[in-house]
Amino acid sequence: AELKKVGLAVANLQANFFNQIKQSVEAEAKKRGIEVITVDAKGDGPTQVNQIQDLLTQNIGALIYIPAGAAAATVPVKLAKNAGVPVVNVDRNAEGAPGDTFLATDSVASAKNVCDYILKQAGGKGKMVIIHGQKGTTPEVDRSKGCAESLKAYPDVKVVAEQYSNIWGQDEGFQIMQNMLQANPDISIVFAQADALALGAAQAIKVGNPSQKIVLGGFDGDTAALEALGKGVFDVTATQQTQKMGRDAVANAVKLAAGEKVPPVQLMDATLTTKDNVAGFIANHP
Amino acid sequence: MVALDINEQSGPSGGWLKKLSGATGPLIGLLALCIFLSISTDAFLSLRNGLNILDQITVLGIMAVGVTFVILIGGIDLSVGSVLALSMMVMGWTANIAGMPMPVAIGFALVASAASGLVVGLLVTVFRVPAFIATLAMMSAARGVANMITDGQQIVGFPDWFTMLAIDRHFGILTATVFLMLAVVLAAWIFLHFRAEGRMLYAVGGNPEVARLAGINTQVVTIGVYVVSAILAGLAGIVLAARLDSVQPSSGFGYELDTIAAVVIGGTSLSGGAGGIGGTLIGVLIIGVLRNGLNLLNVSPFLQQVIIGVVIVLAVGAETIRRRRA
Amino acid sequence: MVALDINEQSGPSGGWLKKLSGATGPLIGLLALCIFLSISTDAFLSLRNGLNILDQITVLGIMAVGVTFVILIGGIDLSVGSVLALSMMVMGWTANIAGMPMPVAIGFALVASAASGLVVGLLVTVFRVPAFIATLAMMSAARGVANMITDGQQIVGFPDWFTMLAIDRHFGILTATVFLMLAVVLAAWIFLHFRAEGRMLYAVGGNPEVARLAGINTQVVTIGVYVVSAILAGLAGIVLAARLDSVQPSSGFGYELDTIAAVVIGGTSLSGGAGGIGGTLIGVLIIGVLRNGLNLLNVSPFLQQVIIGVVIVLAVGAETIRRRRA
Amino acid sequence: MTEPVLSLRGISKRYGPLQVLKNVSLDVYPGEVVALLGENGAGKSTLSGIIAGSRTPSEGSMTWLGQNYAPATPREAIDKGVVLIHQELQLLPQLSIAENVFIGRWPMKNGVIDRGQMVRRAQEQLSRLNLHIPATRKVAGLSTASQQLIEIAKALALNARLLILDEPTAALGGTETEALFEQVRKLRSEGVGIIYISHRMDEIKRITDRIVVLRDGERVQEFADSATPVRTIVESMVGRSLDRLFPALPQPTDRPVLQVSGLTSPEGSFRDITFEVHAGEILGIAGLIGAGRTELVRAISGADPISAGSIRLEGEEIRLRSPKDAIAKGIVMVPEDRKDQGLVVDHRIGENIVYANLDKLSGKWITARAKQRLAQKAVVKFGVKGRAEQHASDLSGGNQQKVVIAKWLMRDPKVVVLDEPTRGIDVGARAGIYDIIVNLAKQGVAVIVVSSDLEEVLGVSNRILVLAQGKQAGILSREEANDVSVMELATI
Ligand SMILES: Nc1ncnc2c1ncn2[C@@H]1O[C@H](COP(=O)(O)OP(=O)(O)OP(=O)(O)O)[C@@H](O)[C@H]1O
Ligand SMILES: Nc1ncnc2c1ncn2[C@@H]1O[C@H](COP(=O)(O)OP(=O)(O)OP(=O)(O)O)[C@@H](O)[C@H]1O
Ligand SMILES: [Mg+2]
Ligand SMILES: [Mg+2]
Repeated sequence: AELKKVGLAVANLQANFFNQIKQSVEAEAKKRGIEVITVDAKGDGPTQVNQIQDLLTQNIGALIYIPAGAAAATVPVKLAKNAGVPVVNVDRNAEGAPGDTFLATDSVASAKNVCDYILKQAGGKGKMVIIHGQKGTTPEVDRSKGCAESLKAYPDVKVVAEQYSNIWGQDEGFQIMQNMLQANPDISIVFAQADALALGAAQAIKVGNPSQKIVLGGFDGDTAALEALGKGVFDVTATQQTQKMGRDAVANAVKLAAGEKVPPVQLMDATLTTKDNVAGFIANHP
Repeated sequence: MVALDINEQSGPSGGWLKKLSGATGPLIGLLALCIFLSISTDAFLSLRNGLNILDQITVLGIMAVGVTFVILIGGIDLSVGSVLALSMMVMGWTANIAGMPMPVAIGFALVASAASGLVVGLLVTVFRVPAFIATLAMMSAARGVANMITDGQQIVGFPDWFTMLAIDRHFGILTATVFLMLAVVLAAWIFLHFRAEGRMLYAVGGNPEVARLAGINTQVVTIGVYVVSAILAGLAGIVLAARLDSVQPSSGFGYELDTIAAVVIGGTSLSGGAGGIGGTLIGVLIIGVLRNGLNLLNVSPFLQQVIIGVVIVLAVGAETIRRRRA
Repeated sequence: MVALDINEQSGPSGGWLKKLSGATGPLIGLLALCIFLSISTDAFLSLRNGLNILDQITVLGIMAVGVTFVILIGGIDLSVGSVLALSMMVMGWTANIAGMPMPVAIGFALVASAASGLVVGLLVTVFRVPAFIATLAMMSAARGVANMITDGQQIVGFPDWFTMLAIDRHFGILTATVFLMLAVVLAAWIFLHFRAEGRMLYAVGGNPEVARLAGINTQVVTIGVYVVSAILAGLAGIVLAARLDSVQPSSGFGYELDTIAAVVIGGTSLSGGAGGIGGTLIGVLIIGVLRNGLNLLNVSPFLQQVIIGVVIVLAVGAETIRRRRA
Repeated sequence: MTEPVLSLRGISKRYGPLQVLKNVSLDVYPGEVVALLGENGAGKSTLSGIIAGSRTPSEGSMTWLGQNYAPATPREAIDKGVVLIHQELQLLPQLSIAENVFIGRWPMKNGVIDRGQMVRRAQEQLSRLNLHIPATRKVAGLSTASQQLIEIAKALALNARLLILDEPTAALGGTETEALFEQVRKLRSEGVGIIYISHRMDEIKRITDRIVVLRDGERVQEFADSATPVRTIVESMVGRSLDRLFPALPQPTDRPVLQVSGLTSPEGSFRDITFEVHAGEILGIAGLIGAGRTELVRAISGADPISAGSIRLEGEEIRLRSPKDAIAKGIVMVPEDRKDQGLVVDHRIGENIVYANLDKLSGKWITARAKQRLAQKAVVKFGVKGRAEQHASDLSGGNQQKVVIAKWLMRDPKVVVLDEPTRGIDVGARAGIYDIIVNLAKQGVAVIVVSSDLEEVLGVSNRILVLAQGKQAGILSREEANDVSVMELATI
């Protein structure tokens, strides 16, 4: 059937990454003349189940589902399938109840790229700290895994401290970094698992004003962060292709609604972004 | 002669409406909301959507009953969201990691919840820590323990019969979890109205010193109320686990304010001694219907936050204006 | 003449400690915490870390002053976190999108904050909406508006002089923002102790009816207090913007409970009429030192939550036990 | 004659359907003390409130020094020099005495509060009333009597031209009352107009120049001469003849019900108290304010702990850890402060009566009808002017007090303790309460009555225990007891 109405369940609009996807989905759908109903779970899984119930009540033709909570819940997909509505999972997928297709960044590989870059920049040695995302969440686990792989090749780099954020927030990044610098004044490498954390950490470094150069890597490619990267506030990030994700999500929803077959997993790269190539991304976010 | 246990707030006359203890304003608000939504969206006024709303308020409804008790005695409970998470994680761990049968796991979860309620109750009565602080501390601590059980990981996959409790609509209407919520509400209403122990809550909330001099053991009442509130939060956690077929330690974050809002919108006074379960049910429904309706109306998420704020004020402010007129 | 009251003879004596109005327990807790951290980590006891802690508590400290006023008059303010975000977004939008000069942007931000405080104040006084509900509604609505300003996007990059306010340590010690916080605290302390308007807050919080009969305009006092609390929350937002060199609508989420906790830990009574700024400063420091220390000790985040809960209870419970002994 | 300071013309006040004041007119001249008398609920406090700007009249007008006068807020009235000492204490317990005395009008210097001056001037006011407490002390924890004196000091500090005292002596003992009267006389000689409200007839006769009687909100009579016989005044107040205040006491049995020996409180507010009360006996407890009477009876009824001594009930030693224990054993107390300890004032009368009887209903279903029956029975039996479903806060003080007594007597107790049972209660209702007390004794109950009103203790007691500064000064039999012998013991 032709897709007239699509439901978009967002995990948390307060996170720039999700907000970009949302805007891209809405833009793409508008172009195609499809109505989008957007709901925001504010990070709460149960709220999202409620919202998906409400979406299904409105006879949507397909569901674009960005799961909230530490990991994806299975129930929304089950509910949608029961109602005969195809599901496009974005960013996270639930074991046991996957969506009809799954669009995501290959977080492990991209995190490895970021860490490779900062470790090389630092000359392959020195003291490193990691500012993790919210402990136990899929992105946190994957990005930790990718960076750990990279670290294997650099035995001279010593990870001296690791701290976790609760809401991936900028002020958390600031505070954590400030305390880390306090405890270990001689660190030279920082991996912050999200751009917001990296921006906070960069500010803390600016405030602390250490004598050595500190290489700082982030992740996500948030719009604001890319601008900061261009100004040299921090060194590298992995730009996730949020615009493409949004466009692809709509395209896949249209195909699924028409009964076409699509691959169950579609991973895309996050492009390693530095001062050299950032201009293009700022002008035109992928 | 007029019945005695009519509402605690206004005049002596009046029928069943008065049983709602000062919640007439919110009730009018709820009805207005429903009428508005029925007219402006097709999807709202249908059996299916009604049942959805009931499903959606079970967790809030069960917690709100416990919090009503707490607020009636003049206390406050900020720990319910965290205790809910603790209960979920204890249940998940016992069932899926320790491998014990579900009923045992549920039992453990409720015991863990009761224990946190007991700690709060003792802090409030014996150590005279203000309830706000004691439950705020428990909110932090219970969340920490919930996280530590699996190092922040979720646990997925429970027996089919368990998840079916939240899905199977018996007689095509009520799921077991909705039925459970209704039973809890009814039991609480009967308890508050017709049992001596229930009236004790009003006495303690009205004036603890008067209650103590009247031979009521206020400490036992207080501890009991916090334990019951925690057990109901734990029960809500189990319902949520059935609904999500998974448990995760970040569940229930921020629920405490939602729950208190529902109770207060329903006319229970934060200073204690006045209010009741009928009002709380209305408060819970207002929040449930509002969220459902805003989604059906396709209101943008950010605008939803503004509207929710406005409606909450209207629901409570209407009651004031109604009373001033009277 | 027979002496009237034995206990009433205990005199006016007692030194500066008394000025902390019930915060002696928390003060002891703070000292104990500092001693423990000095022994167990090298990094804690240094000028630089001390200054870091001061930096880290500026936002909380400024907000806590306003919330102290609110709690002193027997109210509560759950909207400060959202008002902070609203102020940030108004400032960011005015400066970077509308392109006006920074001082104008800051002015607009403070006016927007004051307006939300005014709305809360009017709801509480004229429409008799309980403060808990009025500020809860404002918490939701202000957050929604903050989000709508840029459709949820953050705004990055302010003039250098602005961000330097949070970075430049004048005389090698205090940044302008820390200085601002200290100035706010001092001004509030003087206001509460020495100005008639300050004492009115105690009167209104102690018993609004008594205050009214004594000729105090309780409505004006109440509205004024909510406006000041909102302005200070807005000011905290500007400080946070300088500190982060960016603004985002999700800022300040959950700060309301932290702030209230700091105030109550500092000995200000939630029922109003007792407490003060000295205690609030101690409460803010306890929270700041605790977070800093737990990070320096590299305690896992989950265990941190448990420890924070326990320390909060100990800080407040110690005061109770101290009083019982006395 | 000079101009009146204040004239009321046709003042009426309605609360919904309830007409509280009907067409009341009154003139007050400078330098006179007008007594405003009436039963509980006659409208005295309402009228005071209207004059002082805390309530607005439904009809009628007032003039102040010949000018039209319609204060919208208490502030306006205070600024004109109209000062009301409220019947209920209006103090802020968390603030110092000095700050309370000057509340809202703290002396300022250079934009800040002049604490030195404030404390000094407050201290002066306190010493005028013979109250020797540092003005820097917090009000919290002071005895009711001290608080009442501070309330008076607050008014004295205002330089009033019209002072209204609404039952200022209800919580005061003899010496404090004297100090107050001295100040009243002084103000009168300075030309201040004074309205004096009290239920104590002896005071009225001593201090007032003119008596105005209100009944059911109407001004029924005026006595220009304070030498009018009390009986005449009382008859005009209650609208019927009242032949006697105190009923005849029954002969007590010789069966001891309550035996107290060596009772001592942990804080030392009473020490080594030994007495017994027999079935059918009324034991009065007298003493100056602060003598420890309230503490003693609170300990006997389980509200406060004891550090030494024993209590025996019908020969058996009992240990009381809480009021609950005492109530279960049949010892009940009517506390001295009905608003803070006796009633949940925001709740219904019926609920309040039920609260004291919950243990009897515990484990059973409380039906509306059962509650209603219990409450209505109590209301009727003790002559409460009100219905079970009314809120306690809507009743006058006397009727509230009857509710407190009623809620306990529904339990058929063995020992009844009444602490200041007629504080703030009119003569008519007072006689009713004395009847209740004596009837209890007739039924074989052991009764203890604590009172600061000497006439009252002498009138209803078979024997009187006198306390002085926490120590037992002696026990007087009915024959030995008179005002002189009691006061001698009390001031040891
Ligand atoms: N706010 C109110 N609403 C309704 N009725 C009221 C209110 N305030 C007072 N009343 C009623 O008005 C009447 C007069 O009360 P008031 O307090 O003036 O009596 P009073 O003469 O001072 O009695 P007392 O000697 O007990 O102090 C009483 O019947 C009381 O119940
Ligand atoms: N809440 C309290 N805190 C501290 N001291 C108190 C308190 N209540 C009473 N006291 C003190 O205990 C002593 C005994 O007071 P108590 O009230 O027993 O006297 P009383 O003889 O009953 O006088 P009254 O007529 O005022 O009730 C007094 O010195 C009083 O100040
Ligand atoms: Mg009166
Ligand atoms: Mg006494």
